[in-house]
Amino acid sequence: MSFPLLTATAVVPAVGAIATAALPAAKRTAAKWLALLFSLITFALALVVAFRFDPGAGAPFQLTESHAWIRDFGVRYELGVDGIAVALIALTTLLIPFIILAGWHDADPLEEATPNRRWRPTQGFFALILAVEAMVVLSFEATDVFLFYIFFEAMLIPMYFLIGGFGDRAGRDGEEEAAGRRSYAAVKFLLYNLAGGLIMLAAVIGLYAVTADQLGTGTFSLQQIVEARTAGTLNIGTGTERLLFLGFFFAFAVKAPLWPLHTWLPGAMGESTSPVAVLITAVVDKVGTFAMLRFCLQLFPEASSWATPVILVLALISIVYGALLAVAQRDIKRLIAYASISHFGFIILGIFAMTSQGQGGATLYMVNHGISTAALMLVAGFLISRRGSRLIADYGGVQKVAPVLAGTFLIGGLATLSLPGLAPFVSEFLVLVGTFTRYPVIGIIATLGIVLAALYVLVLYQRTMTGPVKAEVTNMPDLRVRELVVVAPLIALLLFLGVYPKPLTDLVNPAVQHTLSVVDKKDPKPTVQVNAVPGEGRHGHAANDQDVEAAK
Amino acid sequence: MNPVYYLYLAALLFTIGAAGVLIRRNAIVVFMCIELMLNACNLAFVTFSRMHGNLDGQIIAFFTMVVAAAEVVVGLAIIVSIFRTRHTASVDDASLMKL
Amino acid sequence: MENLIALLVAAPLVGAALLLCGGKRLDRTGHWIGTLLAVASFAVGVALFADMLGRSADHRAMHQYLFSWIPVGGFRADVAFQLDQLSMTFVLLITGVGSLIHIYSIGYMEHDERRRRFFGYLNLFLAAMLLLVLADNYLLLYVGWEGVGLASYLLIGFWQHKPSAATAAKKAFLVNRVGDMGLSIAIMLMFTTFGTFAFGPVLAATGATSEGKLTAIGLMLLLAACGKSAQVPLQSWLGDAMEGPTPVSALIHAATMVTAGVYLITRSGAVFNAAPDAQLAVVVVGAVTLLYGAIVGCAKDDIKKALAGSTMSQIGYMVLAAGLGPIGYAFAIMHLVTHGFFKAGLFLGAGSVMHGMNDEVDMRKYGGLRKYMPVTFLTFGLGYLAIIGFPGLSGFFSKDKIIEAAFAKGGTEGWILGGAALLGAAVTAFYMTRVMLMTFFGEKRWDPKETHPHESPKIMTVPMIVLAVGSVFAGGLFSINESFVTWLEPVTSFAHGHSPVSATTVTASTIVVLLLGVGTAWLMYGRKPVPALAPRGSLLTRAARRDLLQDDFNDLVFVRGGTHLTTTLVQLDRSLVDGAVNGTAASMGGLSSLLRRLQTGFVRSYAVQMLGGAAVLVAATLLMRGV
Amino acid sequence: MSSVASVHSLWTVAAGAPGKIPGPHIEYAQLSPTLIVLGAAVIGVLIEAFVPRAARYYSQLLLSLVALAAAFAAVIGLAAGGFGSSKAHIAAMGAIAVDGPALFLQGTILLVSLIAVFTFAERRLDPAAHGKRVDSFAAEAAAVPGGAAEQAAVKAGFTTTEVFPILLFAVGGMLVFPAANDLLTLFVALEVFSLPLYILCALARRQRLLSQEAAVKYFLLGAFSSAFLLFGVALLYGYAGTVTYAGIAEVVSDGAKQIDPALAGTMGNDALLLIGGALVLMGLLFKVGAVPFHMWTPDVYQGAPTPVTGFMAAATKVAAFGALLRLLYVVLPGLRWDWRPVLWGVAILTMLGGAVVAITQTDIKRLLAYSSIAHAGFILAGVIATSEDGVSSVLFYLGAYSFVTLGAFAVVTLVRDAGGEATQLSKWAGLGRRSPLVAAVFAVFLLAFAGIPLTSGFAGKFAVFKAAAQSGAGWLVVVGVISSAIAAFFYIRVIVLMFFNEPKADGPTVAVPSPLTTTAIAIGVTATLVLGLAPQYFLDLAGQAGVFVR
Repeated sequence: MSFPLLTATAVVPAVGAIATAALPAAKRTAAKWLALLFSLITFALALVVAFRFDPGAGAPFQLTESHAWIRDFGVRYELGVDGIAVALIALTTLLIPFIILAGWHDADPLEEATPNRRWRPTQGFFALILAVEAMVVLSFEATDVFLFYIFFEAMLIPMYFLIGGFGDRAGRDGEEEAAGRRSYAAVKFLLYNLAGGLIMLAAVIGLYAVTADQLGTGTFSLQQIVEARTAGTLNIGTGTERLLFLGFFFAFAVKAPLWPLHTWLPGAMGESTSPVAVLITAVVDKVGTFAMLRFCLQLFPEASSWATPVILVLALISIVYGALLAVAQRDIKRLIAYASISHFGFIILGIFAMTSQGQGGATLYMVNHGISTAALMLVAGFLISRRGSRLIADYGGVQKVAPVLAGTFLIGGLATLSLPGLAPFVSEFLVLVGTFTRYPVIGIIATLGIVLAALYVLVLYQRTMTGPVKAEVTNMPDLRVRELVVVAPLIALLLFLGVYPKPLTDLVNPAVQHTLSVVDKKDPKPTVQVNAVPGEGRHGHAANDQDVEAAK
Repeated sequence: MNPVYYLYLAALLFTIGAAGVLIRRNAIVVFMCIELMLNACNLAFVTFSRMHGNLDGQIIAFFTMVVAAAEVVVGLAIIVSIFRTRHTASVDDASLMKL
Repeated sequence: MENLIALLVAAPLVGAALLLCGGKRLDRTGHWIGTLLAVASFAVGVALFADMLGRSADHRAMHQYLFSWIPVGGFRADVAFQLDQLSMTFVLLITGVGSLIHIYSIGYMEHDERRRRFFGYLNLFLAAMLLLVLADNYLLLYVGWEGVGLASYLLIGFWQHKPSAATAAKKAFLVNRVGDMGLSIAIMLMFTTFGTFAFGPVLAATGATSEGKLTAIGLMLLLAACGKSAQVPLQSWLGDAMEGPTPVSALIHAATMVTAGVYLITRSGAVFNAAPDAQLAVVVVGAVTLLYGAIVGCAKDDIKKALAGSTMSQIGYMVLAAGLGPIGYAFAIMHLVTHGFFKAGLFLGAGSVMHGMNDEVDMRKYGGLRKYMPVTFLTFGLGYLAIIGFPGLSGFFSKDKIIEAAFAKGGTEGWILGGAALLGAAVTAFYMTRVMLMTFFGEKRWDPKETHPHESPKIMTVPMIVLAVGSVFAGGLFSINESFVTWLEPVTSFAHGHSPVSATTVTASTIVVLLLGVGTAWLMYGRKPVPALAPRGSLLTRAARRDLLQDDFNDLVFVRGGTHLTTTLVQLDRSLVDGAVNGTAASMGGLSSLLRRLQTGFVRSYAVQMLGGAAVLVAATLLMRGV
Repeated sequence: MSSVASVHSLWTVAAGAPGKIPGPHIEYAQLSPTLIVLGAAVIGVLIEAFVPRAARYYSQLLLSLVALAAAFAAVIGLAAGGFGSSKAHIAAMGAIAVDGPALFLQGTILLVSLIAVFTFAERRLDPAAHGKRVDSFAAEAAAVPGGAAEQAAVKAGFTTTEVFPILLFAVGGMLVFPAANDLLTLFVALEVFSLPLYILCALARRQRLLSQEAAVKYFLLGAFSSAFLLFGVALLYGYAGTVTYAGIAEVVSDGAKQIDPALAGTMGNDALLLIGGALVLMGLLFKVGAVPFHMWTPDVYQGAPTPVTGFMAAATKVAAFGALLRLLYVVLPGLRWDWRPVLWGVAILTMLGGAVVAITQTDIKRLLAYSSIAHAGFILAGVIATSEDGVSSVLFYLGAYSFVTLGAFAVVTLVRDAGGEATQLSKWAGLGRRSPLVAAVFAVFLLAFAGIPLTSGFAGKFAVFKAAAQSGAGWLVVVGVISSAIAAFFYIRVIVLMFFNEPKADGPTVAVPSPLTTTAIAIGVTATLVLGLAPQYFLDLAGQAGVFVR
């Protein structure tokens, strides 16, 4: 039994959360640094995981840990990662330090607030962020359905406090008003997701009942169930499987969020501070799409392909609908939220296209969308914090007074509209191709998304950054060092992954192939067989052949 | 004469008692109705005991009486105390807590 | 040698990175760095060209594989370059003209405090454009394709404080995005059909593919081309794009970027050759646009807008030629190159005029400028002669060939296309003469007190002169025993068209229509003085001033309709989708306060309910048994 | 069935030859938990009679703690002695079962009561009256509130130390209730623990009117329901000719075979059986507070002194569900197909009803009352499973739930304003700002109620739903999760109130409790978290205790 790397990756932030929360009220700055330190350690650990992980190895899950936990429920503490999980863990642990840095002052008590020895919002803020990180990481690592479910649900609570407890300063109508809207958004978020989770609970229990009924002992171990399936010892009746699938999918679709279950997202992202908004859309929501890929598809292959048409249509609606609503938004953050809905549509589309391009693209999309939204949202947050308003109409000509801010904002935006050369393009195009190969019409309609994306991003940029300088923004400071430290690496990453995504694809491909093999789907073959490529470079083949191997 | 009639009587008494509980306002009367129900039960016990030819029923009847007596003690205590505070024994007046 | 190819792209890319991230400390040297790297890229291009000439015709294509870009399953996109004669031509044009315009801009942007960024953008554009023409597969081409789009977006909106500029930039990007949709769909089609989208295999495999698929691919490519090359119906952005600084208009919106569409079609020749329907669509688009652009060009008083119109129509010629297939590709490219010279020259001239007239663009406020800025006048004049196809100058050779080829299409089609091309030539002659007269001849219509027209500095005039030289001789040079055609043939293949009318007749008629056009223009603008305020003008004129109501149409359909759609959707989202959720919650609350009523607080009512419950319980149990 | 035989022989002998009655054979050791508690209760009464006032509080407190601890030790001893599993059998001539479920429930009840005693004995919360520390019970229950007599009593510093023996009596009854193995014992035990509770309800120091009203309602309805239960017992007796579970079960299982024709009318008459069974069932459902027999719950929970409420909410449920389980599993297994559908209905009504009505509550105690109703519904889902898993899941749930409840009500006692406890929800606004710790603790309890993972509430809920699902009650589970979703709504509402609303200027203060309440709450929290994080050990306990002796 080697060093439990995966557990450590989750335990460190958890410990960090406790440590941060324990600091006395006066030690605010210390708390911030402590939180940052722990998040960095976590990231380091995640990197170790990434390096220790070997994409080539045959086993679907690596670095596995397995201990007995609740025998009566057939629950084991089973951790393990495949390429997809590794990528997402890396993303999560990478983003958290930036989120913490970006939110450095978001939880400082208001100046006029009376000092209260007991009430320690700052400590709470950072502790909660770390708590969320721990749970998210665990839910990426869990290979036991029940274990996953536990953290999938539990992470709602700290998220809920983050959304409801902390928001942008001031705003047009006073603090009281804002607090009201905040807690409304928070409650909506929680109830929405809780409802989803509870429906899923029913399905989880159902799954146990089925396994217990057919395997003698009920189990939640993903691998066991998949193996039992392939071995034929376990076959869930069609009706049951579909019900269970729907139970699972509903929860994930709420989390993702998929139209028409999306209405909690704009509120939650709009009312919370932008780092928290990033946490929601870039980190927490990814658990939903990730779970579709890992649990929905692998546990219920038949049901998945049964539901595919409907889901694809919903995803398509999300793409177009989200984009159109984004165009109409007057509030920067809500606009980004609707953009995210559109993007999640793409991710889900890719997952259920059931092609290696689609799912590989979807996975890349999760990572890239995380980074790009983080970049855009955080810069937007900096902008908002300067002016104290989220309304697009309140800005104009910022680019003249704060060129760097405007520049980073533009790059974030360009990433959001997935400009070639930036990371999101790779994933979006893969998703489109992957969908197109199997469902041409849907693929074509989905490409509308790229036009609409350009529309809402450029309109946003034009209205806020260009044109004559508005009076209120004339003496708006440009990005500070801390803020640059947050944004620059993200942008660099966007560029790098846009030009050289191979490390990521190599990481993800085997996992995707495994998923597809479980679902028993093959990529459609091209209609025309092209023989040896004349024009292409000789070095090319060596590199490409192994990809062909990977494809098999 | 057929012991079953006693059962019918018991049932009748029980019903009367129950009806009384529903109809009467005065706590004391309500309480007496409950006692009536208990006694109906006793009657049933004794009858069945007779029919089965074993004594269990009769023994139970004694137990029931004892319990009823205890109930009276507690019940009256409560009713009296609330009567002293509110100067009324109507159960309908005791309806501060609702919804 | 072929390992140098990457350098072509790398040089300007490095420049862009340096200038955009370098910060203030590069403000004073920035423009030199930018120019230097552009020139460097040009030098590399020349070197490669020399090397290429050294080889035999069919071993000239070079290929450089850098790394595997996106490998996912059967999907393999590489970052690899392919430099054949076609690409080479473009590389020289882009880097050459590009370098010249860099130099010109040093002078033109001298007083702009954001000059460093301007050069950064220019370099970025060069890099993207070179990537576009060097890519060895469609996906990488797509990257360059959008890259130039981005650069053009940034440069059109360079003066962002002007709302008009910002809007124009946004419009350009959006319209292009529509085209990009076409390109991406085309790539997807290729992937599903061939399992790859590298030029080599795809173009090789066209024979084995159903015509329907190829037609689809062709049409999608055409859509892309329309977007980028401002062809009908996606031409609306080019006019507004003139909001950008004039060098930008010269480089991007005249010489290079807007011709990318022609490159795409020529490059995908194999596809179009096998898909006649697609080809027909191409020629139709070309013909329509060349007339459209010409007509618009006649009505504009803004010198740059007039030139923009002419750009459209000239590219229309190229597209038309490219649509004609093997008989046209070479000429399309040839006209593209010559056009690159004279149109760039014209724009730089216009820029120099504006430079001297403190940025006045309305030609009605010019007049008689020839003695104030002789060099500009001379270079502009040569460009003018070239574009109207004055015998012996570049335009003459290239355009004439296209008209011939158009007739050579044969049948009614041939007559229609040829006629359109001829008509276009006439109109071109008309509006260019109009520009010429209004700008440099007649009496001055500007107020000498405010404006002091003067010749531009050397750094601006030298590039103009070079371009002028190009626009004079390039055409002739290319046509000496069809050197250009033979040069391109290995890539584009070439077939002699058999035109129903002899070449000499065509040439003669072109010259005739040319004289007609010039004559009318002189009658209208040369003889009688030009009113400083535009007359109301005929219905056609007024329509032409508004780009033949194109924008009004877009505005009505897309902008208004779109806004309406989105706003209604927002309503629906709130009332319907979210309403359903909140409704459930509310109804729960209602139900709750309803059920609360049962809790009356009266013991007796409780007792009643209990009794009822008991009754139900008993009844249910009995029913279960059916007793 | 030895017990039946013995009983019968007893009666026949008695009928035959008087004077030669063999003394009944009682296994005192195995009944020791009950005996200890009841004995202590009697001593408590004597203390009230003979020990001077000043010393009563401490002596009573000591006595109760020792007694309960000893009883608990006895239970452990019995369990260790294997009476939970191998040596499980029926003691006291067939009257009382000593088996796994009985011992488990008795253990739980004893622990709960132990903690309850802590909260009963709390004397730091209410401001001292005339320099004397006072607890939450009336100075002199008999005195008219606000009357001269009461003022005198308060001045004299009287306190109702009788609560301790009364509590012990109730506990005694509760210990017997789930172990009762014949209907008579069941009825007697029911009354033995109900009557003391009626009294306890009336003893609040503040808001006597509500307290007394609660007592009256509870008493009248309780008596009413027990009358029904008794009638049911009578009918069952008529059906089987005996009241021992085993006896009835026998008659139920192999119908009416070897019975003399004379009794054909009654013996084995299914109508009697069904009606009787239904009525007994109703009596028990009343105690667990299941819809439609739940109306007393909110009023009584609200009116009773909060420590008593906590005790009732926790212990009564445990005892009542224990009895319900035994009745259904031992007496009526043969009738499963009759009562299961009925209970289905009841469970669904209870889950939904409790959850829905709770949404609009404005008083924290009432809110918790309705939540307890909803939870009764969840537990019923486990009861319906009719499998060993079902039993153990219910046992586990009861254990988990009772600690959460006690803790929650203990916290409620801390939040006070001028008028005593501030149970108005609106007054709890911004509590999280004032005293984050208390608010956080309460939040933990609420989350446990809501069944959020990593709390005991989730483990329990999962256990019962799992059992239900495995026994084919899938749709019940679906209803269950839906109602927990509804329930989540109002738990969250309280959390919002505490953390996201600005504290009101005249808001309540959080009293600093003595170690007594502190320990109570601490135990509650620990239990909640431990059973949430590592439930396996306790699941094993419950699992081993899953078999009823027949």
